[in-house]
Amino acid sequence: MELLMSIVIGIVFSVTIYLFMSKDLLRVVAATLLLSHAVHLLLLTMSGLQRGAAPVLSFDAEAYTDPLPQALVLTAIVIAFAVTALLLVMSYRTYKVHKTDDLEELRGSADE
Amino acid sequence: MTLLHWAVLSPFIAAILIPFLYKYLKRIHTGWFVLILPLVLFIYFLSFIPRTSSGEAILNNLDWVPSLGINFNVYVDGLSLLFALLITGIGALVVLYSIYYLSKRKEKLNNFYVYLLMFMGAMLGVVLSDNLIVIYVFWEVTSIASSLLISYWYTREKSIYGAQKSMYITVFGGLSMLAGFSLLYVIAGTFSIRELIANADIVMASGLFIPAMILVLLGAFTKSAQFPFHIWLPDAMEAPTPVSAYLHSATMVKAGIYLVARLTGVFGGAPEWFWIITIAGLVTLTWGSISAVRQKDLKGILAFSTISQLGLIMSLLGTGSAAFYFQDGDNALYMTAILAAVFHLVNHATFKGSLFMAAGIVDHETGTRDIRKLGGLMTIMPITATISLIGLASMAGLPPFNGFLSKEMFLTGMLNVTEYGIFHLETFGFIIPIIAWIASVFTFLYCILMFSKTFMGKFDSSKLKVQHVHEAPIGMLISPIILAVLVVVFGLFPNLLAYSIIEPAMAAIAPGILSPGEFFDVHITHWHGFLAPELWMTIGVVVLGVILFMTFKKWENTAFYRGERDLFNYAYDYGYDGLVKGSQWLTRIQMTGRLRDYFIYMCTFIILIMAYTMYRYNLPAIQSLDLSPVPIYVWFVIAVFIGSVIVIPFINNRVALIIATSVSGFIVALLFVLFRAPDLALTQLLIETVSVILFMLVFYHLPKLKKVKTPPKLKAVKLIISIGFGLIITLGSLSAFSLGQEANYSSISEYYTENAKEEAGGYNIVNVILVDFRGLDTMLEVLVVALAVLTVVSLIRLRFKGSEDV
Amino acid sequence: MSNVIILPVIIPFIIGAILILLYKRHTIQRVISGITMLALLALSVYLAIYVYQHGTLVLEVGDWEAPFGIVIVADLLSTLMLLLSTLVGTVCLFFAFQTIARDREKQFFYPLYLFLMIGVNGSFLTGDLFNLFVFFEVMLIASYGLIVHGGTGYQLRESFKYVIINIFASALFIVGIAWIYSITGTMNMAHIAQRVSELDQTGALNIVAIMLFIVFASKGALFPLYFWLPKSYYGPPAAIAALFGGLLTKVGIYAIIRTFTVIFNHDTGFTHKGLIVTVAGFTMLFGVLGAVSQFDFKRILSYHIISQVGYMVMGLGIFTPLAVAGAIYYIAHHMIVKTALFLFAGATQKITGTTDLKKMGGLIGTHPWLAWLFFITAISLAGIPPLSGFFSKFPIILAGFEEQQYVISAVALLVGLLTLFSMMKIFSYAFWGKQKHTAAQAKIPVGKLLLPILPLVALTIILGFAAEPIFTYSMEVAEDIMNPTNYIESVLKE
Amino acid sequence: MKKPNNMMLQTLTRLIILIVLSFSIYLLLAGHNSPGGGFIGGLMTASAILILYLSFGLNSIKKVIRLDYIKIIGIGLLFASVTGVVSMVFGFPYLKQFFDYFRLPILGEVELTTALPFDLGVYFVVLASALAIILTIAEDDK
Repeated sequence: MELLMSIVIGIVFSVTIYLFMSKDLLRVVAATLLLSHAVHLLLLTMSGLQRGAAPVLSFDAEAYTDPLPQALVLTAIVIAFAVTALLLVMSYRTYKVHKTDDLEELRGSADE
Repeated sequence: MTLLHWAVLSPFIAAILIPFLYKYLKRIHTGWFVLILPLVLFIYFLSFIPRTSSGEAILNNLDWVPSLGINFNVYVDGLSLLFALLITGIGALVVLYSIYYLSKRKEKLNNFYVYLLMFMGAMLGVVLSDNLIVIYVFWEVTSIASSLLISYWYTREKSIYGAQKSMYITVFGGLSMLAGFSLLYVIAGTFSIRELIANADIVMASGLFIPAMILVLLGAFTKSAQFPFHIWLPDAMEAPTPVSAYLHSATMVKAGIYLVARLTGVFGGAPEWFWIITIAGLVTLTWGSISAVRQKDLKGILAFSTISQLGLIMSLLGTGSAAFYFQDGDNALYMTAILAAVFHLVNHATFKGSLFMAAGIVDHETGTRDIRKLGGLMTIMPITATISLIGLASMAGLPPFNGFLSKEMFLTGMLNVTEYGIFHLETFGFIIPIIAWIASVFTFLYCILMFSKTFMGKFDSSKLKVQHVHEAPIGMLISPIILAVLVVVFGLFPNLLAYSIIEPAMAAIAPGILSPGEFFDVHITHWHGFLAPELWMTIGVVVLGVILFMTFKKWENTAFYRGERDLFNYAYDYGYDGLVKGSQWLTRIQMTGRLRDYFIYMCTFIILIMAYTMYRYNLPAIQSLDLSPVPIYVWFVIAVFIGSVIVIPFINNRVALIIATSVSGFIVALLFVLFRAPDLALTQLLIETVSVILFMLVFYHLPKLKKVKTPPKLKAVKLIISIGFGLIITLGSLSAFSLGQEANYSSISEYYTENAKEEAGGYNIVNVILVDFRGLDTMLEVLVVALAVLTVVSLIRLRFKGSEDV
Repeated sequence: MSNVIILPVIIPFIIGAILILLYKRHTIQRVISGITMLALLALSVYLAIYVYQHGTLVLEVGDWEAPFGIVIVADLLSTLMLLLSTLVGTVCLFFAFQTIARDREKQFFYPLYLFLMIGVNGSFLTGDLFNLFVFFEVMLIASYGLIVHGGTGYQLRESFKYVIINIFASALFIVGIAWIYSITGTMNMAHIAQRVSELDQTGALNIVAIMLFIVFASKGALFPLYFWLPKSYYGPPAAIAALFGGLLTKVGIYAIIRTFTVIFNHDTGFTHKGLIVTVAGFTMLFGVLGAVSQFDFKRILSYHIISQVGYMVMGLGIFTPLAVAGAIYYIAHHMIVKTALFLFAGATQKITGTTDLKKMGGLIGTHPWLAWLFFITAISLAGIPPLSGFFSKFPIILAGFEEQQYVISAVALLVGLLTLFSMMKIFSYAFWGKQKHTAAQAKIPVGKLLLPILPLVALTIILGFAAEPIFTYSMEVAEDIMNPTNYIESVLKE
Repeated sequence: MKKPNNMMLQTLTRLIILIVLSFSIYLLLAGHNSPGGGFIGGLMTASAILILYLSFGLNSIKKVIRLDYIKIIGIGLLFASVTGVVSMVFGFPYLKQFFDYFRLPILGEVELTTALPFDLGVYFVVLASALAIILTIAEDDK
């Protein structure tokens, strides 16, 4: 499954990079969301998938899946959420101030 | 710290005091305070003459940065003493002159004297240090001080231009010199000149010898205004005249000469050293003297004449370096050139100093330096005229002035070259004296021109802005008179200097040539006899020079004479513009302001470098992966996931876009469940929900998505880059994963599983990790959330226009 | 005792939280944040001395033994960086007191400021890779907050790009962490280093090394990952631009130095002498050419950050003790000088109301102190001796020649000249020439503004003249970090 | 946001909120032993309160809940950081957690841990953050 997930994550990365190169604020913001999904899945995948029960000791399993990446991903998810919220508001304010969501028009002048 | 160290540093200390003296003792011209220092120093350095003339050298050590091999070791021998005397002696005269030249009411004297003292200290440092890096340090300080002095009248465009030009060119030279010094260090493991000279054979044998030499010479040539780096010197004439007299003729420009002389012991004897310096010197000599003829500005003439004279000294040092090639033979043949170099160095300082001061007086009294406006000043300013006449005659090489003596010796030195019998000189060495002779003709010509245009002819007050032109005040005349007297005295009694100053300097330039206790024969005579070719060459110079002067009217209107500006200035100006324009172009194409371009550049870089690494190391090297099985339902979930992700770039409806994005988020939550991560699934679910709410709130206001019309070419680029990037991530992950399985390290997680209950009192390992094992992460993660909120709130509430604060 | 080393993180955390509670009252926020920064400065001085005398300090947070819990490690390099960051932070804060608008102070300026310090200090101190990521994020989000603080159109536009690129880089950081974890099964840097050194395979490790290099390089603004920097630094007020100019990129550089000395030292021929040196060369060149192209005080300085960062990385790439010591010296020099220069830009803007050089002129006549202090700092940046700039560039270049890296050394020298060129451009446009500001503007006093900058100018002079002790110290730091067993042993207590 | 005045909805909301709130408290407390924790609990509570805002309207709730969420964030941060300081005061490394089991009447054996105030801090910050962000944006709408 790790092989499959690596490929899936690669695909998500491709889509993300493609979206990063688009012209609308919204697409770029969407790209950041997808990107965070991709890396979180990657972190889980790289430690091996489905090799035991959920890491709660009361389940009394023989083996548990690696809990550390889960904890790390949890932290990362929260951070990604915070960043997304900030980014959303920032792009919203950008639109309000510049009256455009077109990154082509948000280039700024050449001499800057 | 010895007295010598204090002597070098004393100008800097004085410089710190100047602003206070200027501020609190306004009634006395600050220059009077300044004058004390060079006088005292001059006398102090005079006291070294007995020791150096007996061949002794004084070395006082002081550690500065010993771990980098940088030590402030002061070294006094004949050569450094000669320069120290020049710096302090001319320095004293220049300060005295400046007291009358610069008005204490109109000028910012504090700035002027601070710069001047900084320069004096730095210059002393250059000539008195034994350590190359310390020399470099002081070297750059002289560049900075010189630029500041050039820009002294900082509101003038030309001053700024000149200051920058001199700074860039000399600092450029300084940096290459530093590179050369570093190479020397790499070769010999020391920055000490004495040790380098002692290890000259190691240096000579190294493959880095030539690069080191060229780099060091670049430094010397830029500083000493050698062709084609001389272009900064004429523009440096924007500085107040005392500065021109001091820095740009007597001292700073001779730092390059000093360096070449000093390092002759290291590099001398190599044919490259001989040729580069000789040719550079001769070309500079000729170019300078021809260009000087074209100048209309008194200081312009003097600037080019300085360039030309520096070239003369340089060429002498070059030819003299052959002495190292014949260490055992009769050295008189080669040492004549060195003798001439040292002697001319002194002479040039005297006559050029007096000439600059005279030019300054003319400028000061008439308000112009343009020789087309001047004329007939002989009767109005008789003393100035006499000073100029002495100086110019000496420069032109006429007897009985000191310039005549050193010029003769110069010709002898150049003639000797044909007899060297090395470097194929016997065949085409004859060109060298011919070039020298031609240059001397032009030197003679511009000397006559300068004198006749300024002092002879008719006085026309209508061309001048100043009403009553009269002779300068006596104070201003003292310094040039002293220098003119010296010109005469050294001319009549050259042997005053011969054994006290010149011979020790020669011995310092050419270490190891003499056996201990031996001295060079430096008896200087006026008369070499009728058969001496030098005499006939001088006569030829005078004759041809006079002819050219007589016919001057004929070629006065030629393009050659009217074009005042040196060709190489255009190179500098185009280079300057080209640098700015080129860098603007470079910056424009990369800093486009387009996020897309940034990603194209960044991702291309990442893909290339990762792909190269993978290629280089044959990655991913997958042997046998231990993969967990993929149940059917996972295939299904993943198919939906990929579908929801891939569709996103094609969506042109913002609501649909948001929905598709959040669907993918929810599927990730589902995947977390499948991967047995309940906490993650729960968190992801909640966060996705809140995110959707946020999305909806915010994008309620955003405009509809436009249909994207991407040009096919761009689309292809985007596709290639994004697919390439995805591939890199996949391949990289596989390599890392397979290496992980190969390495088979046990994860630190095992510790958590074992200890979660007993040591941390919790069953949910993930939560225990979060709040206990890695509690710090969580604490900071919460901080991140808080920060995001603070930012969001400030973003909504603060709406500046851009001029509220700085 | 070792608890002390987490105080640079905890103190701003708690004080920042308290300032949130007081967010409507600007005076008390000022007093508290000012005292806090001074206290942090004193603390980091103490820490630097203590660690210098007694050796590396390690704190196992939560009392969990080393590879399992998070460790905070204060070694020579960390404490030096800490000292510099708090110094820069203190100076910029005191400058901010006098320049920024009141409204900012009521909109969490001080909490954001202190939280940024947490991120920076923590990044220097942590010994755990994932924890480093978290500290990076703290720093970054605080920086997003500060860089867009005020919300002008320009700020929003450029901050958006800044944020996006940083999000991208952070995502790659997690990729790197995932790969590292997959290979070594641990997050503790010393433990990673130990396990990595036991592997004889280099290929896949280099993939990870390069991924992390890319991540840190984009935080450190190396070629060609610096696009977020030049334009975004123009937006915020001078105090913030100075803080960012002094601190942020150096955190990335610190991370590169740390990881590429402790962990990835197995294939230096490829990673250090090949990749890093090449990247450093381009970084220096492109950065300085950017600076040459600009005619704006702040923009020139922003581009210079890039070129200067190149020198530090060059020192690491050459990878001899001399070069690394030079890089460390350079970091110290750069943080001091760059901060000062940005603050000078602020002071100039206070007088002239602009940062456009073509609209300035003749400031040396009306504000000589500003002019001369700027001049000293500017030529120090350009590497003119005997100021700190020279003694930081020189060891790197010398080491370059010693290691036969002639091209990069030549580039470094050339960049020094071009730096002088662009600095003189500022000086000649703004300070020389005819006075372009009004008589009223000429009377604007800047003495109080210059006061916080004075220590920095003094330091660049002292770092030059007293180069010996500083260089010996850098040399000790360099030898310490180039011998990672010290680090590994003190963390893992083996 | 428009103000809905549907009695049914409001009654239902009250019920839902009660359930959600108690569930979120459970999640907060249970986090150490089964899935849950301060973060999840906080978000849960936030969504409950959001539902409150949605069904009763922004202004009416504002009158009832007079809280400055930003200050709650500050308090939450203090909770999270000061717990660790306590262990420092006693000479232990920062953030050392302690726990013990107590027999209490009625409840039986209960585990008390210093991780709880820490988690509570997390809970406060997350709760207040989610609300502050959404409400600030919502207010800006007007």
